[in-house]
Amino acid sequence: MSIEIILSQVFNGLSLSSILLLIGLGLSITFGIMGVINFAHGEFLMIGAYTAYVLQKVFIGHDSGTYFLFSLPLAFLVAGGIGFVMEKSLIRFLYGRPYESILATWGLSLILQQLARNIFGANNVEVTAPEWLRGGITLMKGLQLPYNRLFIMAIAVLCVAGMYIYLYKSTGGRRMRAVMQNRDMSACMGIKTRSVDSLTFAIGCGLAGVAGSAVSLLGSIGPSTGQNYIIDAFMVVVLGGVGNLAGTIAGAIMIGIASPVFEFITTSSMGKVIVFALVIIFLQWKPSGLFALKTRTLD
Amino acid sequence: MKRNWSYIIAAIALLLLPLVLSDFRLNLLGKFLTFAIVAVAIDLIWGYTGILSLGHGVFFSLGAYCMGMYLKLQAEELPDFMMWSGLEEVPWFWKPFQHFWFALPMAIIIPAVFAMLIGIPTFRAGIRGVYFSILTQALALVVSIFFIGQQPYTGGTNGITNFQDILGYSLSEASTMRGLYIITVVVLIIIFLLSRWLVSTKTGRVLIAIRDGENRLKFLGYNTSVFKVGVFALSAAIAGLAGALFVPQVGIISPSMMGILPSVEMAIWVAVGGRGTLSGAVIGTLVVNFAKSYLSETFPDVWLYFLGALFIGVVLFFPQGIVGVFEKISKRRKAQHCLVAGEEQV
Amino acid sequence: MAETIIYMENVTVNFSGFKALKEVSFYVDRGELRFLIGPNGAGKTTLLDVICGKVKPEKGRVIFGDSLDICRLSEYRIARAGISRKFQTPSVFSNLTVFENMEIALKKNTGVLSSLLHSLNSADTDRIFSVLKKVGLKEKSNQKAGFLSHGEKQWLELAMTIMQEPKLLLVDEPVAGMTGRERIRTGEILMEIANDRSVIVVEHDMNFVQRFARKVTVLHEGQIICEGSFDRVKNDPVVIDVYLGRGGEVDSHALN
Amino acid sequence: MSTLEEEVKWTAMLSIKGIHSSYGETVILRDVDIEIGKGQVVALMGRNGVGKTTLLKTVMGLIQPLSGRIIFDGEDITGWSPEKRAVHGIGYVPQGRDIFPHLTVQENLLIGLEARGVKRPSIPEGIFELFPALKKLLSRRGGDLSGGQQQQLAIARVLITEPKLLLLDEPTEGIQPSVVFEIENTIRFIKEQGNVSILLVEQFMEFALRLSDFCYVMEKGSIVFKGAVGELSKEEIQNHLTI
Repeated sequence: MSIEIILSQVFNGLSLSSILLLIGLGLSITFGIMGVINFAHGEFLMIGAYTAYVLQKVFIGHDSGTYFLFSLPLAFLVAGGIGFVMEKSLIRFLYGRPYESILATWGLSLILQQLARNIFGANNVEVTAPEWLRGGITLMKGLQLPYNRLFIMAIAVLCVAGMYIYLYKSTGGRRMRAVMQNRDMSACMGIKTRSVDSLTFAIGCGLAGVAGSAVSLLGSIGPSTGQNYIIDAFMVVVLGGVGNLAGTIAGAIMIGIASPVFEFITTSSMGKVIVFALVIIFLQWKPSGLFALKTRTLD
Repeated sequence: MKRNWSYIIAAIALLLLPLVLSDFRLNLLGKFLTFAIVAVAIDLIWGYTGILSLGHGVFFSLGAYCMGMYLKLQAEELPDFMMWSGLEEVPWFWKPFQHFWFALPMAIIIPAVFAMLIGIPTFRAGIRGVYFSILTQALALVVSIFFIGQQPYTGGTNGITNFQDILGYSLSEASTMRGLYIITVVVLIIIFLLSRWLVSTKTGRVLIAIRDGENRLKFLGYNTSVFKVGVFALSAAIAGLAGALFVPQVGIISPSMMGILPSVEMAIWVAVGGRGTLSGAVIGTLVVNFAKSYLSETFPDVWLYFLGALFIGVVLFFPQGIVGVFEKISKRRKAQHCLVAGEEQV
Repeated sequence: MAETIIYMENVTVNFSGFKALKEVSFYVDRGELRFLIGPNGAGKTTLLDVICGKVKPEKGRVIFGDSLDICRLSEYRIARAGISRKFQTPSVFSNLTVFENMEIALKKNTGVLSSLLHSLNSADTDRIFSVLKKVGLKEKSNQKAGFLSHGEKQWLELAMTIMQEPKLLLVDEPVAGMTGRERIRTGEILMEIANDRSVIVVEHDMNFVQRFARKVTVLHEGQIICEGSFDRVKNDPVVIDVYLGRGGEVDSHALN
Repeated sequence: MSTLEEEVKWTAMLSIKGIHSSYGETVILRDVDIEIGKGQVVALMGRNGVGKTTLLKTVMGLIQPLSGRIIFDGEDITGWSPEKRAVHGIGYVPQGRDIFPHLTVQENLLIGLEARGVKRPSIPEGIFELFPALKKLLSRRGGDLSGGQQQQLAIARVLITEPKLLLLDEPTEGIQPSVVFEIENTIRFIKEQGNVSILLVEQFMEFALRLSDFCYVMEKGSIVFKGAVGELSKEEIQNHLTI
């Protein structure tokens, strides 16, 4: 196997990593801060993807090159907004009940998918990538880095940087970390923990929405688009450990690269089996993920 | 005592239903009863042991594929999908499945062994709670993709279908179907009784203790992971048996039965009926599936909304399921009864 | 009888940067009743956690009996080897009856198959009832453990550890949240258990310690600062400084 | 009802009336009445596990009482959330200190001000006069401090928010003597300022009596003894603190 082919698989993997990272961040934070496993998280990606699609429909004939730049923040707002409403109406009843949250959010995901089917039809739709994202940089013979994938990576880097700055440099992020570390004490300091929860959940959903509009660059999208990524995103969280940025990044890079590489070396179905087996083997070594915090209260 | 009588009446009623129901309805009920067997299996591991497996569709389907291979080899010497994929001969691992005596035990053994292969490393590493659920869900995805990918050996997306007869009885005969129905009822009764016995032994109490305080149990000298692997494997074996009963009655097995959606749906049957009560698992399965067949026939779009709402509703409003609701009502009635009696005494 | 049953050397426990135990060496003899005292956060519970295998130390070694290396064993093997633990908060199985809790604690049929196939013989049942009688729970044997009072749960858990017939029993704050009479009762149960085995007790209540202790070890910020008889410990200037000096718990009359 | 409120409005900063409370299964408060005047330091003593911490948590709103009322600064706050109580002027220093371990000392100090919507908050210099040790530690993580430093940080963190009522849960527990001395001086300083009421839970009797104006003793979830410091006999309290 030639070096170019391997490099291009790794490159493809990194763009998958970027998407998984954007979904995984939200999943990991919601689990870390509220003890809720959100199986409907993939549907927020789907919402983001359809946001890009609708925006394109609206802007059809206009300057189709720039509309896509608007779709990213819009996807963040739409997915985040719907997430906010969901948190207020459903998720808040599931705090600290992970099993129940699995079933209930799974139900939510079914409803959101069916809604998408009724609104946009069951068939997949295409979002045409803007002119300036076609083509790519040719590094060497047989190794081209497509612009759309580079763009997706750039988005992920931006979002993670934004998330980092928010978490560690802003007052809102500080409140979020305080609640994650000690909910009761945060309340005693006057922090409105309930609003922090809603906001956290909304941000997580918003990031998934951004991932969705990025995904629309890679292929057609449909009501079950979110389902294609959610399980891998969960693997990222399991691998990286719950509730921390570094673990999620490491997990996303590992899963993102391993999947296409093994699928390329073997077959696409065999590759999935190998990655799953590797995750299980990895967990023998680090059962609570890469970056689990060792604390005194594990029970 | 009263409860035992209602069980006996329910069992007799199930056995007599072939006299009343149309062949179509009976066949449908037979299918649902195989689901009820899976639900009992899930209840053992989830309701009693507190481990939520979201991968039981895999074990169910593994059992079903074993039986499907047997049925297929009865119908055709070289299965059609193999021919289309250019195979000229039945692969070696298919060959023994032409014998019923091999296929049926395998439908139980293969899921159990597979569950052990998954359970031993995960439980030994101390992976529990939602992490285990997530892993089993990934398992459902991975295995179904794997089966789709192995078109020449599994029939790919279409799965295995076009069967003719089982042990010489034609599957198109109504009498064969009635026989299969009766066998399903009998198996359900046996599995039900077996499970009831299991939870009444010390093992059953250990399982409940694992659910309520696994750490404490370790410090009492129990190797809890062995118990967990054991109950996971048993549960998988029962699910596999259910799958083997499912295939001849439904006439097809495909990867769509092993994916994530059917696996999660199986858990919701148990939740609807009431976790930790074996009868709840059976009742919940029947209720949800009849609702499904009614709704998806009449309003196909509504069904998924309904299912979604069901997931949410059960969790938020009826965490103890149907059986829980009934128990609450009967308790309240009893309490009222006592109150009335007390007042009379005064 | 000065044989060592627990031999702990240079044990350090690290919780992401926070050293709960620092190079602690700690020895307990066979048949000894040892009390561990010290301020909150001194590392008492962590020390018990290390001995029963709940926490694996970063450094150091722990030998049980003649040669059993605790740090290499899983919790259930340590339990089977004869170390039993009573936790601070009562952790009985609340959905099982008192009798069923005792059955689970019985050091017999702990494997999958044996627990499936064997049931209790009459000798086992008699023993369960006699231990339950000892802690005053015989009449409640058919009640679900979840419905017991706080004190009764503590006694049930003590009864369960008796069923385990441990060589070494670790007890964490057995009288916390109990009334005066319950405390005395608990002390008596503990003394009876300690008759023929080694017991390590973590306790805050100094009157309780004084009443029942033979030898006391004082921990402070992850280190042992004093060890000896109760009289020696209570007069140790360092101990008075960091712990007893705070008064309150210690009846000054009792000390004199 | 209104007479009760009016009655306490002018005399007490905090008035607890007939509180029944349960915490998990361990401790239950039975019909507890406590009153704290403006600028008063009130000690609450009792052995381990008699319900002192449960009472503080009930005042803070972390535990909702089964019955009874809590009136703070003239308002009935019984159903309020902890964050609302905090913003209205109740400051809590819990037993384990509960410093945010992964936030720096500076972040720990600022978080209370930020929660009250202060834009661009800064740490008042006065705090470092009270706790000079903290100034050098500003960039350290809260979890890396020693027990004594954490205790000072916990008190400083609350004082910054200028509470009207301070709840202190065993501030001397597990703390070395020199720091205990500093903490005692701090509390005395706060007391002399005269605008903060303090409810001090302690087992260290001498310490508590040196600082407080009034004292309550709890046993098995009920107040069994109360009296103004100076009028009461130490022996009597001692009797309640030992078996």
